Amino acid sequence: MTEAAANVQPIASTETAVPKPDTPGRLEISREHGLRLLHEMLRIRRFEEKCAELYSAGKIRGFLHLYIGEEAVAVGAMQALGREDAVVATYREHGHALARGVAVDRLMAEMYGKHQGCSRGRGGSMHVFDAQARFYGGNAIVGGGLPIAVGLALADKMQQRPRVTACFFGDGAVAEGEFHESLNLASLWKLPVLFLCENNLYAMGTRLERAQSQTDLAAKARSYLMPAEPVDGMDVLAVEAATKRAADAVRRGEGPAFLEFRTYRFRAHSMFDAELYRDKSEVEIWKQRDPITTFTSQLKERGMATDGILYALNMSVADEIDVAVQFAEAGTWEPVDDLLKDVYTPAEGRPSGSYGAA
Amino acid sequence: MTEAAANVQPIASTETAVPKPDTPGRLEISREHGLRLLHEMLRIRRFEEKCAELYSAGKIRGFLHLYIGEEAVAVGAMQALGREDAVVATYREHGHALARGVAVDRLMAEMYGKHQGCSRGRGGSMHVFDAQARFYGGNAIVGGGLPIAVGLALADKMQQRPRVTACFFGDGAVAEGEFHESLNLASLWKLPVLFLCENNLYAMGTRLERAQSQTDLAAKARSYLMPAEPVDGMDVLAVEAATKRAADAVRRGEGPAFLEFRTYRFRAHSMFDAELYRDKSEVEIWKQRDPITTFTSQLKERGMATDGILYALNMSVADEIDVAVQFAEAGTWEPVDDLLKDVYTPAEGRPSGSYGAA
Amino acid sequence: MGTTTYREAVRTALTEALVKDPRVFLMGEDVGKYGGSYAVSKGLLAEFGPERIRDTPLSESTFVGAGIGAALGGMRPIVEVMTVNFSLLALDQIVNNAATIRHMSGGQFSIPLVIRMATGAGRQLAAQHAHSLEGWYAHIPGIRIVAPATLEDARGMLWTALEDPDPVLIFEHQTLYNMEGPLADEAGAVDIDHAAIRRPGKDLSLITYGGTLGKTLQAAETLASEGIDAEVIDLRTLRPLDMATILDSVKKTHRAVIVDEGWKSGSLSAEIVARLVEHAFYELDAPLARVCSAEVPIPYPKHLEDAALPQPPAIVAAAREVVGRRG
Amino acid sequence: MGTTTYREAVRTALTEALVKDPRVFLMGEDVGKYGGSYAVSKGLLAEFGPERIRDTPLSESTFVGAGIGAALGGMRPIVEVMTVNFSLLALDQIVNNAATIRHMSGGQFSIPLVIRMATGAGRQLAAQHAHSLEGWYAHIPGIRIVAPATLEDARGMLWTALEDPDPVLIFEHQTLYNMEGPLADEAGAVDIDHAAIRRPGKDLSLITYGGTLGKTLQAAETLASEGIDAEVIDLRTLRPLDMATILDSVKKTHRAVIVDEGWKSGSLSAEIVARLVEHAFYELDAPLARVCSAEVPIPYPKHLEDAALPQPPAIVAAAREVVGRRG
Ligand SMILES: Cc1ncc(C[n+]2csc(CCOP(=O)(O)OP(=O)(O)O)c2C)c(N)n1
Ligand SMILES: Cc1ncc(C[n+]2csc(CCOP(=O)(O)OP(=O)(O)O)c2C)c(N)n1
Ligand SMILES: [Mg+2]
Ligand SMILES: [Mg+2]
Repeated sequence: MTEAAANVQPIASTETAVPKPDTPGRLEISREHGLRLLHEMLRIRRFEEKCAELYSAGKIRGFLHLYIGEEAVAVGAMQALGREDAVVATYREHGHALARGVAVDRLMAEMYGKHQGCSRGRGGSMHVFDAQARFYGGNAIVGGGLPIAVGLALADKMQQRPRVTACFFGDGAVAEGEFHESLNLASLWKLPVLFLCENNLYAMGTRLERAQSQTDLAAKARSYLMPAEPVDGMDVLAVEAATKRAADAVRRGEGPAFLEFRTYRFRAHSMFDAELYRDKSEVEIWKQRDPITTFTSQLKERGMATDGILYALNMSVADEIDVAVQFAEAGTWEPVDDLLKDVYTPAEGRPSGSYGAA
Repeated sequence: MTEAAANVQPIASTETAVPKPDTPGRLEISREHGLRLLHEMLRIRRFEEKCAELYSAGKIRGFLHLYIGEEAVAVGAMQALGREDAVVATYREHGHALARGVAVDRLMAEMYGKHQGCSRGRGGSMHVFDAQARFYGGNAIVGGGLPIAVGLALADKMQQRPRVTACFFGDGAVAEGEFHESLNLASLWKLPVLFLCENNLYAMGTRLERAQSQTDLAAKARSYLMPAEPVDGMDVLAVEAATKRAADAVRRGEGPAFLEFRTYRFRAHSMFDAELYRDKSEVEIWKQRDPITTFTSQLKERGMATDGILYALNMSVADEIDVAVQFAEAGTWEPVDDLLKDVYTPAEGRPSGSYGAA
Repeated sequence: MGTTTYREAVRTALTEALVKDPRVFLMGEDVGKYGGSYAVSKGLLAEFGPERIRDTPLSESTFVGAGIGAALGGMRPIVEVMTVNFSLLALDQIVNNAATIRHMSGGQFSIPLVIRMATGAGRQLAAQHAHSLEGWYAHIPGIRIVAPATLEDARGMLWTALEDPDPVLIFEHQTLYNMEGPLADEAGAVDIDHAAIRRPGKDLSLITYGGTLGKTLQAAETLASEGIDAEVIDLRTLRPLDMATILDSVKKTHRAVIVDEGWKSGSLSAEIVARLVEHAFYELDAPLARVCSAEVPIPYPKHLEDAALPQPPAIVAAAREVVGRRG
Repeated sequence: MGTTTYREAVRTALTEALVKDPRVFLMGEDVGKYGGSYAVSKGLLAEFGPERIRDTPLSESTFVGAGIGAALGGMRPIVEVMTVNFSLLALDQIVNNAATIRHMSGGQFSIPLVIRMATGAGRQLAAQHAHSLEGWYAHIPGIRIVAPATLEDARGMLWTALEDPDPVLIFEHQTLYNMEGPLADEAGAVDIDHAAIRRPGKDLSLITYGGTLGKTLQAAETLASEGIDAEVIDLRTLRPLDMATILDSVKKTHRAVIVDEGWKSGSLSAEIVARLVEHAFYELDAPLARVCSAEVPIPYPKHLEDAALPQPPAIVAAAREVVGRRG
């Protein structure tokens, strides 16, 4: 493992990407921080490219939604969170899980449905959970995670814990009633929720303007009297800076905040999608803004990365993914006899007997 | 019946209440029209006062939600609708039903649950339906009527009928997810819906500012790029003028519109409400703006009403309500044997046999 | 031994929970300033303040989901959904999250959430306010369903439900709130694992719960006057069913009638019949019978509402039939 | 007699309806540009245009409610809710409005609405995407529930549903879309009032529908090889149940197993058991048995999903037990 790679902490450090006032959008970062961000994006990219392969090979089944193209969002945003914070995500959550520090081998085992997976294999791609990382799914019902995030934040507020709950969801979710109810409740009760909308322009095959009368999603969020701003979701530093600003405000008790990350998914919605709804040329245009290649160039320009370092980084990521695949392959299936396990909490966790047993 | 009363048409005429540019808020109306509006408000008031009595007498049961204090909204707004238009209302809908032209005797019979009621007695106070008046309920699920109104408007648009669907709902409904979904869909598809919000400041015991982060409800509606304005809901002429303007735009194909009528309910939420949540003094202040007394004074000031005319009007209304009560009293109970009737459409309405019966 | 009402018993239970456990809070529409739509939580806002007695906006899906989140975050929320009728708006959160997250996460997260709601018909509230869906909810694995039918249970089930690490839905029949009777001053938490025999008998088993317990006991008295000795079982918990108690009774009586306010087709009564057939077929001396609601949206007028719901005469008639008497 | 798939059969039915009746339109998430999440409506947007093939925003409650409104307004909407899992968000509209308005309005308004949705497990989609709730929906009076299990029914039930003046929910099992087979070129609308005998037999009745019909027929073949002659009934319509066909069969065979992908407790299978007990108790020579899904949120891995769902070996085993053979 290279030095740079060894330093990467899945859970964010506290360094801030400060916007340089005279060159807006051009943020000062340390070399170490820059390489960390790149590394994290690369891990997600390679992890998912491998997943696509494994899907074709029949190792991964069910629905598989790739995040490729959107890595800057999860990686940038996670920099604003500390270990105590919580994350709620969607079915397109491999990137969030990795950036949040869910172990890559356990994540891969989950993709396989192996017992060693982070959700014991029960959830698969759409239902990544990790108590240690305070990662609360992995929710396959569009919009379904928002109320849960509101509740997690309510618990924090009632217990006076200075935590933030980051809730990721897509542009499609904005149309659901729960979006409206959740933003209102969070704003009304001034709960520490970061609403992080990943606007990749499409909900499956439905383009934003065919789903929303108002396509300016930040304006929509502002109608709850919640601070909201659009952010370039293809620029990891812009994402990081905006999320830190918003998270700081939330942590100061100013109530929830909303960010709209403008991004794009390079791949199909899922492995079953024929992509009838968009032109290849549109995809190509967005690919020019690939968050990994553009950020790599930036690091090079800034003299923070050399071809050697980049090579090493790529190799270490490839190794890590290989090891994860080996871990998953070596994993075991949960015994069929355990099928009914954990539908309810086992006896030792159940009512204690402070009431008289009949 | 007096001359004035005899002229009253339950379904709106086409006269417009034109705003006089130099005296904003002071609208020109004909004497006949003014008396018609007053008459309609009075009918609602007396009808409901009678209902409250009948409730105490045990003639009406279940939930009873009175509209007293809010009459200017239903009466003013209905002036903008023609016979072909549709109305969707809530459980607090006696006023809308009467202003829309649902026969007062059949409405009273419905309150009793008699077979002669407009919903055959099955619905009671909360479920007034009348096909002839295109009155689609009477919905006791808060927010539940909005999607139905959207669908009615969609049917009109698809069939190129220049109709409007007026959808009444309370400030409480604005918090429900269906509000958000329905306003978005109507705006996105430019459907001819009039969203008419009756903001009486309370949803049961929950005051607006304890339910909404943004209490400016028109601003909220505008976030769907829908024209929206607040209107003095205690002023029948203001309601009429605003609704006509909005309805005209909707009818011209400009898509939906939203109006927030600021009003107040003088009575408890229902007959079971102890009104712990508001001060009597607040109610008293609003009562000074009673839409009936203020409009009566206006008519007098304008020389359009004399004590004699008002006396006659009141007498005719009282008579009408008495007759309605007699009708309800004389009504019969639906035979118990018909309990299962109309759960499904009877055989003659069912699939015709264009497919082979087995 | 004081006298109390079902409403007061629930309120006492809420008060106790709020006092005993700082993680407990009550959240729902009009639970605070209004005092609860059934006046159950009257006075609690004054006693515990707005942090712990939380009026929510009308947004069933979100405040139920927020209950799930708060439970995940270490609280012990009691979410009041005013009535079961409105809970349909929150069903996705209940089925897809509350009932599912524990299993789907491989046992990492439990959701100690209590959801209370009023259920049932009988007050002429018409079709949209008269559902009895607790038996329907009992179809869902991952949640527990309880239905207090007595003052003891109204008083005692809440705390046990709060101790449960998994979601518990408590269905309070809206006709019971005014039920008055004696309740031991020291009444407290009760077991929620077992059904109760409310009246022992030997000729047949009348199996019921919640709002129809009273009617069933009434029917049992009528039957007794005719020389038919009915055992009345109050299920108390609808999921999981306490089959041991049911089977013991039926193995003794060899005959049963199930009384359930749900619409007959697909009601909980069907499940009980199916289980008796599966586990006690050769014990049965007669077909099992069901007395349920007519399959119709509940109408407003009293005579039609009465006709739509299970009533003592229908229970008596079904019981007579099952024991082979023709009235 | 050409060869077709279930998917194409549904598409042909949609096309026919759109051609034959100008009031018909299709509305739902991704039915248009995307071509339908199961590719059912692929090509329809190009053929019929965006007025009649309407992509909706993600807003299940509202577009289902809008379907109700459009039906009231004289249209014949076909609303596609992508899968039953998401229909929970629209349940209030279905239960409180679609199923209720006709009765509640005293018969003034019918709601000729068709709602289609994919249902069932079997594709490793895990807990939130694997519900089989059609039997649960069958509890609700005022709606009709159908479950096409064959190409003929996939092709033919839609038109009949559209002719029905009341709401009809069509549940298409997601594992069936690729099912291929012959279908008469002139295949068209089919009756939706009756169950069908898919395999006549005399030793016991296997009663099923939808996604488990194939598995049940498979089990019947295995049983046949053991000398057990099973009759297989495809319910086709889950509400109202065609009890006449079921009773006729059971009166002949005196034994029955019900196969249902719903979770066992409170599934449709329970209702069928209950009705058989009520109407044919003295005809039964053995306890009735049920083969249903395990009561667990459906897990992702194939071996666990398979274990959770009804499978031919379990059907065979239950059948053997019911006819008194121990394998
Ligand atoms: C309530 C619900 N309706 C429909 C679906 C099917 N579905 C899965 S993903 C998706 C699109 C969501 O789009 P968006 O929120 O923008 O997220 P993205 O996939 O673009 O990340 C849809 C319609 C679902 N999972 N849940
Ligand atoms: C979905 C739903 N939740 C809760 C209720 C109980 N409820 C009936 S009326 C009401 C208040 C509604 O307030 P608003 O919309 O402002 O109408 P208003 O009564 O003031 O006219 C509530 C909470 C309901 N009927 N439906
Ligand atoms: Mg998207
Ligand atoms: Mg209000």
